[in-house]
Amino acid sequence: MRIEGSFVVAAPRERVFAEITNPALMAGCIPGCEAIEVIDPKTYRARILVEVGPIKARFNLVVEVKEEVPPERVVSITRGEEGTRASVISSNNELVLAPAEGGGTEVKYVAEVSVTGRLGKFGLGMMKKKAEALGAKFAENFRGKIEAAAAS
Amino acid sequence: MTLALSINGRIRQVQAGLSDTLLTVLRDQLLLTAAKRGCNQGVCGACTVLIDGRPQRACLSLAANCEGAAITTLEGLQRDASMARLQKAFAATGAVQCGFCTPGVLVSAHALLSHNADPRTDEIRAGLSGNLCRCSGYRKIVDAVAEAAKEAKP
Amino acid sequence: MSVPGFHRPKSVEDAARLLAETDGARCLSGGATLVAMMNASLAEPKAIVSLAGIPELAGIAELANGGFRIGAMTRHAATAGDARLAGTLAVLRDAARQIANPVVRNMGTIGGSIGFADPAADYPPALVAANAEVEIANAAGRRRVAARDFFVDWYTTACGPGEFVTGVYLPPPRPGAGLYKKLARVSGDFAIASVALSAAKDANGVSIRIAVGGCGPRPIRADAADALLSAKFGDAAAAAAAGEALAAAADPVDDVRASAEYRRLVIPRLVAETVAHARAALEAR
Amino acid sequence: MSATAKAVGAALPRAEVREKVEGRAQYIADLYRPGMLHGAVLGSPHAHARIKRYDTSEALAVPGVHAVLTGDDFGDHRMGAFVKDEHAIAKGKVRYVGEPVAAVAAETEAAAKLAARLVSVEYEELPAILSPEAALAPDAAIIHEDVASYFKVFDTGSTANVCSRTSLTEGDAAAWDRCDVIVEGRFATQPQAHVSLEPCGALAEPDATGRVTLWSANQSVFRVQANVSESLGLPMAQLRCLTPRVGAGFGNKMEPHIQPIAVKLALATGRPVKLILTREEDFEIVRARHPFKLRVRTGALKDGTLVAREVEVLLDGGAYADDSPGVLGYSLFMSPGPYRFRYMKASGTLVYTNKLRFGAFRGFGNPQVSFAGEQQIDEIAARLGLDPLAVREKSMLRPGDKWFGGAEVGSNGLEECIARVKAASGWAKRAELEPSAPGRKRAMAAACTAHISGLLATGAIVRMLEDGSIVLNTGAVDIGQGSDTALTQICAEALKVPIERVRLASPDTDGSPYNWGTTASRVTYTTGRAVVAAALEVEKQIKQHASEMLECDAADLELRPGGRVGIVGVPDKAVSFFEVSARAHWARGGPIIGHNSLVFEKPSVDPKRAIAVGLPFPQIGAFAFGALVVDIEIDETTGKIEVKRAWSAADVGRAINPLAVEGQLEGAFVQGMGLALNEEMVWDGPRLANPTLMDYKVPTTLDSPHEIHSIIVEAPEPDGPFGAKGVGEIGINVVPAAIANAAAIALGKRFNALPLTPERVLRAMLGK
Repeated sequence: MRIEGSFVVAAPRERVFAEITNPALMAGCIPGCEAIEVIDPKTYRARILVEVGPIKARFNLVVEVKEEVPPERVVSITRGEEGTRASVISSNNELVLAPAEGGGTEVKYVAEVSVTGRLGKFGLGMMKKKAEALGAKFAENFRGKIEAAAAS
Repeated sequence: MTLALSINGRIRQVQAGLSDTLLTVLRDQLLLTAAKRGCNQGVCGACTVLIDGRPQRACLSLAANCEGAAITTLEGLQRDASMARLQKAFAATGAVQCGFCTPGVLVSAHALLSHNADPRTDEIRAGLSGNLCRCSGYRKIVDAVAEAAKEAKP
Repeated sequence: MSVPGFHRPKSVEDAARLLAETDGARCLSGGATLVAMMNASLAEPKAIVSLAGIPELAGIAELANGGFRIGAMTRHAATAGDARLAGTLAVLRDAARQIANPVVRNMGTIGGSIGFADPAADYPPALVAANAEVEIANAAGRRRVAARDFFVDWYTTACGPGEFVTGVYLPPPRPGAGLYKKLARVSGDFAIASVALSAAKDANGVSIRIAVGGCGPRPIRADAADALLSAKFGDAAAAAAAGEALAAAADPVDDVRASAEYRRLVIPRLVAETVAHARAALEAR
Repeated sequence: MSATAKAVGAALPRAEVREKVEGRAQYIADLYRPGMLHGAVLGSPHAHARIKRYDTSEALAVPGVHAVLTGDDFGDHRMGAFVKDEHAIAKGKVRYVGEPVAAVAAETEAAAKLAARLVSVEYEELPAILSPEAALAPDAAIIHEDVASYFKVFDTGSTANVCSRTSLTEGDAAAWDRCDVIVEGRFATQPQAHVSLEPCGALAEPDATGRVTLWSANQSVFRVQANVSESLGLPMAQLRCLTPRVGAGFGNKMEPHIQPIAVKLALATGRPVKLILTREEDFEIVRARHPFKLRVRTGALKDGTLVAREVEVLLDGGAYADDSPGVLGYSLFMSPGPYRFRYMKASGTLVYTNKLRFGAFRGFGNPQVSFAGEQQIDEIAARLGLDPLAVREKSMLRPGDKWFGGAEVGSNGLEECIARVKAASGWAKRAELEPSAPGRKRAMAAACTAHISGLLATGAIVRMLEDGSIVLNTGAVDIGQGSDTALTQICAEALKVPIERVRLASPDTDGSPYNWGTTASRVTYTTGRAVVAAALEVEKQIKQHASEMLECDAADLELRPGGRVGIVGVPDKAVSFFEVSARAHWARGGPIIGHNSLVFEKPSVDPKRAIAVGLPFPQIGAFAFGALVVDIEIDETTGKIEVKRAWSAADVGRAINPLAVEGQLEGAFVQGMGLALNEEMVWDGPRLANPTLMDYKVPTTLDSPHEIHSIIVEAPEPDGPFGAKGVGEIGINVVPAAIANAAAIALGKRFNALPLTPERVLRAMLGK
């Protein structure tokens, strides 16, 4: 399952890069993120609640940053499971920050997500549709936070 | 948790948790195995039984929700004249191959004939469109239902 | 002595209270959707609130103003078979008739179906075309939401936590036609794309409502499309323009049933065909 | 049935139909044993990964768990029909998403499933190979590193990710120079799921000595015995394999599924263990029809005479060989279709990928190659302005012709098949067909096919009981196609007894004669011959007894209907089987038993006529023939194709039971319609995206035409039982091709890929 999208933030790349690698801020942007914990500079643990219709899935994830090329690129791998390993999720993520006209930054994200277990079998269609919505929500939250901070 | 269900005209005591379906209870506890599990998602029709006279999916009916309902399985229709005509016609026209879909098809056909005694071919096909069969190509099944309906005419 | 966690309240208020107070409780109407998800361990409710014991939720009642109230527990088979849903309301009957198959239509309910809100399901576009309203209950009381606002996103409706659908309100049927055209891979499958259309015809002309299903997070409608069709009903160019407007408003996805691109391609063609059939039905009256 | 009524040729109801219509028939999931535990498996989340280590502690802690098994509990034994490349459970490596990695036996199904999820496995991920092209790339990861060392039953030519390659060539390539018209094209078909309505399952029960009785959904108790013993390293005699009623197979139960794991769980717990796959596991774990990529070239003279054809195929075999080498070989063997070609070259490669194994499915490669070949004949006819069936009649194989490669063709009723479908469909006036509504296009088209019925080994034992009634034991599993009834009719006919006097013993590896399997349309022909031969031995013993009882020469005796034997021409000089059997049991000779064993021995290829490389089966034959006409309509708004009518004729040599023959042709047509119009297993990266019946849809009553006319043609096969040949698969082979031909006529567009979804058809119509 491939999830991709892009959005523009009215803030310079360096600023966006700093925030995107700041777990506390990210926690507030990722929809359904209930907790984020830094294990080491390259590894975070996150608990995310995903609701798709009547399905409630609480994922315990470990995010490992594989590559960081400030201010333009972050590559990470997410591993995790849900409930008593009812579903297992793994995803290879890439964030690319490109300068947008007017001094803003275009954030492009691509995630190659593999879900097995109950959600993988039955919920794949629903998950894919929900994932796109989650991506859009993340963009909205993230832009809101950055632009608010820039304005103040 | 013990539950009293009316099955084929008799009250049967069964154990059921919140997520146990009628199909599981029928098959694993009461050993009434005519209703089959082909998909457990309400698509294939092999688990069709009558609940208060209407054909429904046993796999999508929670046992807990069946309290007070009259449940009839193929095993409970052995002495029913209309079912006897269907069984005879299914045997004679070659409408049964592997037989895994047959119980569900017979229950749906029985319900169809109970409210439309003389259905046209297209009505039979519409009435059975919720029962998958992978062996027959459906034609002999539809012919058998028409045959049984013809037999019923005075 | 029922199963622990299984509740069968006698009133909407009791049901609402139970849903609000019981952790992990879920509403059970016909079971066609919820139990399928429980079997797939996609939903694991700790408690179930069955609506089967609430008399007011069953059946289709004619209202004083000539419209109808369809109780949330009304099975698709009953809606499909109710001849009173005529004229412009026939769109709902035509949709109910094409849901899944006869056996599932004996189980599935209108409340359960629209509560789950799969946009490829048959009721959402039909209710929008019928200009229906959905009644939602919670512990505090009830409210009504227009169908076009009830469906919010993929599997997401205006119902908040602890809220559930108690019924659907239909305006009085107006003379005219109502039809639902469904394109699916095989009979009984969810729609690749569908068009729901109601056409009221009276002395001073025709008034059309049209909605497209299966091509976005919720039923697709466009004021421009309704206006175009109402103004020049029967004019091929108007129908084509309306189709393009709806295709532009659509937000289809690639899934196992078809590609987004095909859905965009087929929407104007389905709209044109549905309008032609509706015109023929109107002329036949 | 009265004593005189015929058995063979009678449209009798199925022997076991009573229990099926009363809901008493017992399938694998309906069996319960005292002390029975429930099994469950954990599927691999990765398509390609090494297994580093297991942690079963959490799983073992689940209440009610009796055993948790992983690859470490299984020896390094491998099974496989053609290439022994498969363990009973993933061991050392996982090769497709969903592949069983761990197995659990517990008191309840819920506990077993929970525990299976809690087995934690540490993997080292490897690059996933998800297409044949990726598998053939020079730097591709190798799926079976030690493929060279695997035991192989024929010269497969396995190397790197190539599992096997085959080629068959006959005639002189110079024939191309004589062609006036040559059509060439690339074609692709899609993976199709069997969707036998019964998911796979097994129930294994050990006895005190460790011997295991195994019931399972299968198409051959002997293949189950062989696969389980090979994959667990058990002597075959330690396994007794039985069959309950089987809820259809179509090929997905011919080779093993969950049996080896069920047996290992039973041995580990000392308890009966029942393991029934969910529908979703059946989609993800077992097997499916091979997607083919084909390049085909066909050349003809301007009068339509077919001259030359070259076929090249590339097969995605999935993670394990299974029956794939057979499918590759058989598809090439059938790729000319039932026609004379002066030059014919068919070659192909089968590659491993990290998807579930592809294996036997009704047609066994024939539908795939026919989708290309039968369209090219229509293309030639169109270019030459000739009637497509006339072009086929001009070049069709005639009685006495050999098959491609030189195999002997016994009887050939193709000409009558074509004539009958032409007449029944009103073929001559097909241009006058009117669409049933505006906005629709209508067309009629045709295709022809052949299929084999004879291969490998079988046997039959016919025993006369004390009262003169008969017990027939053949070891052939009835998966719903009606072999129990057909074989009983053959035996009753051979001994001239009413069918009720013959009982068929259920297949049992302890007592039944060997039978390779219910597959390749072979049981009526191959096993039927053994039944006739075994019955003949019984007849000889009866006549020996009667000659002594009636004091006459055995040669003067004849069997008489109803279980009697008498002197020819002397109506009242006769004795009953009861009297003969009583004498045999109590006085002379001993109980009467007839037995026959045979293997199909006719060579597939004549080395003087053809060059074969890597042919996986040296001896197949007994050809049945078929012709199909379809009448379709295309909705111009959506591109959706609807099949209105179909006429399917098949030369089955002799219809042992006409009802069953019609059932095979009608069922095969609708299953072929699913393959043609909408069925497709879709992958989302390494995962199967539609492993449920909500997302993988098969035709319902409303998607299938009521007018499917099955037409029985009988050109008796010289050594067939009463002339009979096979019919199980022939009815599916050219359904996609015929529908594609009709779509091409209706729209003037050729379709080179399946399925013909509304999307694909509308794009072609709009040139998008």
